[in-house]
Amino acid sequence: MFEQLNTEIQAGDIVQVEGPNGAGKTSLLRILAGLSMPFEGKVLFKNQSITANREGFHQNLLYLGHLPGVKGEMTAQENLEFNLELHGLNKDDAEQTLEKVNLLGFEDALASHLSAGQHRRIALAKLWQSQAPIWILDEPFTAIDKLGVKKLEQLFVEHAAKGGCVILTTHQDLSLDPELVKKITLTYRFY
Amino acid sequence: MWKWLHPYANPEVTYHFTGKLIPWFKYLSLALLSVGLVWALAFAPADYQQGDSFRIFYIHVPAASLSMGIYFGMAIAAFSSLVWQLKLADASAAAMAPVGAVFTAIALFTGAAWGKPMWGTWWVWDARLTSELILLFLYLGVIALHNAFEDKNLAGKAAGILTLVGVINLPIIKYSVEWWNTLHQGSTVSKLGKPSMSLDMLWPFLFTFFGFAFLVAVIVCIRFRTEILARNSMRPWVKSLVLAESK
Amino acid sequence: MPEQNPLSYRAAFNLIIKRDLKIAFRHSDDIVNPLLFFIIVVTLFPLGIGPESTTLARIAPGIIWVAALLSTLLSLDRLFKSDHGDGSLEQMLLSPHPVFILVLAKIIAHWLVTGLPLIFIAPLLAVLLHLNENSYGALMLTLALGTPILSLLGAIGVALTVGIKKGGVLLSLLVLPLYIPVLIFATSAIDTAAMNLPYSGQLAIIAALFFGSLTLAPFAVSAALKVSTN
Amino acid sequence: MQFDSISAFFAMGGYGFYVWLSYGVSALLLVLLVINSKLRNKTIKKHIAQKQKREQKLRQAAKQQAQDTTKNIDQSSEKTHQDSDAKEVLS
Repeated sequence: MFEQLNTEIQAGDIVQVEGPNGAGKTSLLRILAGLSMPFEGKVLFKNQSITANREGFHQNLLYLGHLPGVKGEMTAQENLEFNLELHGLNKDDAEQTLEKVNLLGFEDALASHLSAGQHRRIALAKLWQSQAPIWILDEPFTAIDKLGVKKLEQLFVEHAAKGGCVILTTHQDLSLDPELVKKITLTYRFY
Repeated sequence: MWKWLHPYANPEVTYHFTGKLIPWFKYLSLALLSVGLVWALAFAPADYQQGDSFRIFYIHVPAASLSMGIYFGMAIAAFSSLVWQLKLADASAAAMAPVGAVFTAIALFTGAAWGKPMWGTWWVWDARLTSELILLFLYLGVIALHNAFEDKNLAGKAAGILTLVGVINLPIIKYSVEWWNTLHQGSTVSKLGKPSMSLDMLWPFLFTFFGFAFLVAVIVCIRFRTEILARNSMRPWVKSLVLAESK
Repeated sequence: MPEQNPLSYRAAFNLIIKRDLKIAFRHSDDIVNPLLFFIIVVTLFPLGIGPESTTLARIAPGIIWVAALLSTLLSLDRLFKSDHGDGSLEQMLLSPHPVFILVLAKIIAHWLVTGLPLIFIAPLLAVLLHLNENSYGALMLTLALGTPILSLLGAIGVALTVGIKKGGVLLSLLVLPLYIPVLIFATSAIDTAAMNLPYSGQLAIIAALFFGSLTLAPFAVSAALKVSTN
Repeated sequence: MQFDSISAFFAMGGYGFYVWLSYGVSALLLVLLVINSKLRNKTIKKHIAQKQKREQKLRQAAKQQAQDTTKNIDQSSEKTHQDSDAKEVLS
């Protein structure tokens, strides 16, 4: 896996982590989010180790992994409301937010009846309400259509302009201005 | 505060250091065990009540106390690994678990073989045997959890948590089993207790006890070194060491 | 950017309990199946041992408690498994709340849907087993104090095995030895009650075990979950 | 010596079977444990040596490729192993 990575990510950055399968993109994002422990080295947030100030860091973090974290037993709206509340956000606007991710009419459908793309959109919906400055998104565009991708990219730019930062992996090329996007490239080494 | 530990927290230094310790432990253990076992089998007096079956005592009791001791050692290692993130402590706990399990098995087996002539049956729900059996389950749980994880670092952490939970539970289990045993006394005739030992019984006991203890040290060192190699297989020092040895 | 307003501990606790109960009731066979298992295991014993009432009465406390242990073990799987499988566990671990609060809420929700029904159904089964009349109070009290311990200790085992593919059998190996003290003191309390003797001593020990595991288990579970999601 | 003869020593006052069984099984278990520990040590070393050989082959293949194509794409083969520090500063 990757070795010798030393970067600083600042407010307003959109960072794309690139690399072939198995290079450790997901591992890197999980380490950055504090889910995995790096074998060596550490992650600092505001010059403080993220494990030392876990709650403070997580207040500033929104992470979306491969799995959408949507419960089949709850409706789309209930899922979003729970997610919002868990992160200390207002749940009253959940309905409008669902509309923004094109789930109008599916609010009361049990998530188990919805498709994978719809699950991902439920998970992504909280981006629209998130006030956390750091977004870490692992393949946010999987199962999302072209229009949805455009909307998300627009959202990332707005978020960065407001002083947030976005760290993401994707197999698709971002259609954003290359000036805006920083890249971290991981290479796979067998030895 | 943990500065003095620093050189030993380096895997390479520890690997070579334990390598130097092994021969010392080995010869000490061999000497103590050969003297102790011959003494225990041939020269120690027979117990006036239990006769020569008492000679099982010289392995049963050392094995039983070492099986408990190794578990506590594992718990200390697990604690330091979780609190101070000492990766070597993880490796040492992993090295101790199988050794502890074998000694628990020995204590159980010798207990049963001693019980047969004393109680007339191989197994009696005696307090000490029962808690030894539960200790074996705890060991097997730790070993099984260790084997269930691919990533040995994660395995060490998970097994460490389980060991700590177990060590908190161990006194409670021991107490509850003893209490349960006195409650249902009826069946047991005599317990495998330590009789007031005369000196000519104490000396061979001490010899076998320390002989087994150093044997534990030897085996744990061997396994510990294996664990260190397995966890550091990507390190240059391990590579050159393996290269040098294979030539 | 504005700091967001984190939920208070109690609000986070309530949020998780409400969610877990909602999911449990919509997936109600998860509640019903362990309960049916409990009933079936208990009814198998008279068939295997014979219907003689004195024998049954003698072993009734042990049977009910062992069946309770096994049915708790059976239901433990759903405590973290589905949340781990669909990624919601990650989201919870990444929320700005202390993990032990969330874990405690999940364990209590689990006990409400699996432990509590056992307490209600146990007297019925005690009738089937001809349990001594004096023992009913002790049975209910030991179950009320003891089943939360089973959920708390069991949660440690599930948290350790949730990332492992075939964790089911391993779970029982890890958890059952830890259940032994509860089993010993609970059945002895019931036996003592049958003899019309005071059993407050045993009950006090079970209560101590309960408070001990209530304070320590959530931390062990949080540590174990961090390892399992790594 | 507590025993008058060798046969008395083996008989152990009638408890011979249990005494020798205990000592025998204990010795067997300990010998097995020692053998297992030593074997594990050997297999791990063999494993590491094997892996190293494969790495060497890969490294050579990479070098060959670098020589064949004048463009030196794969620079990573030159890199030596250094301690990693995946350090990331967010602010």
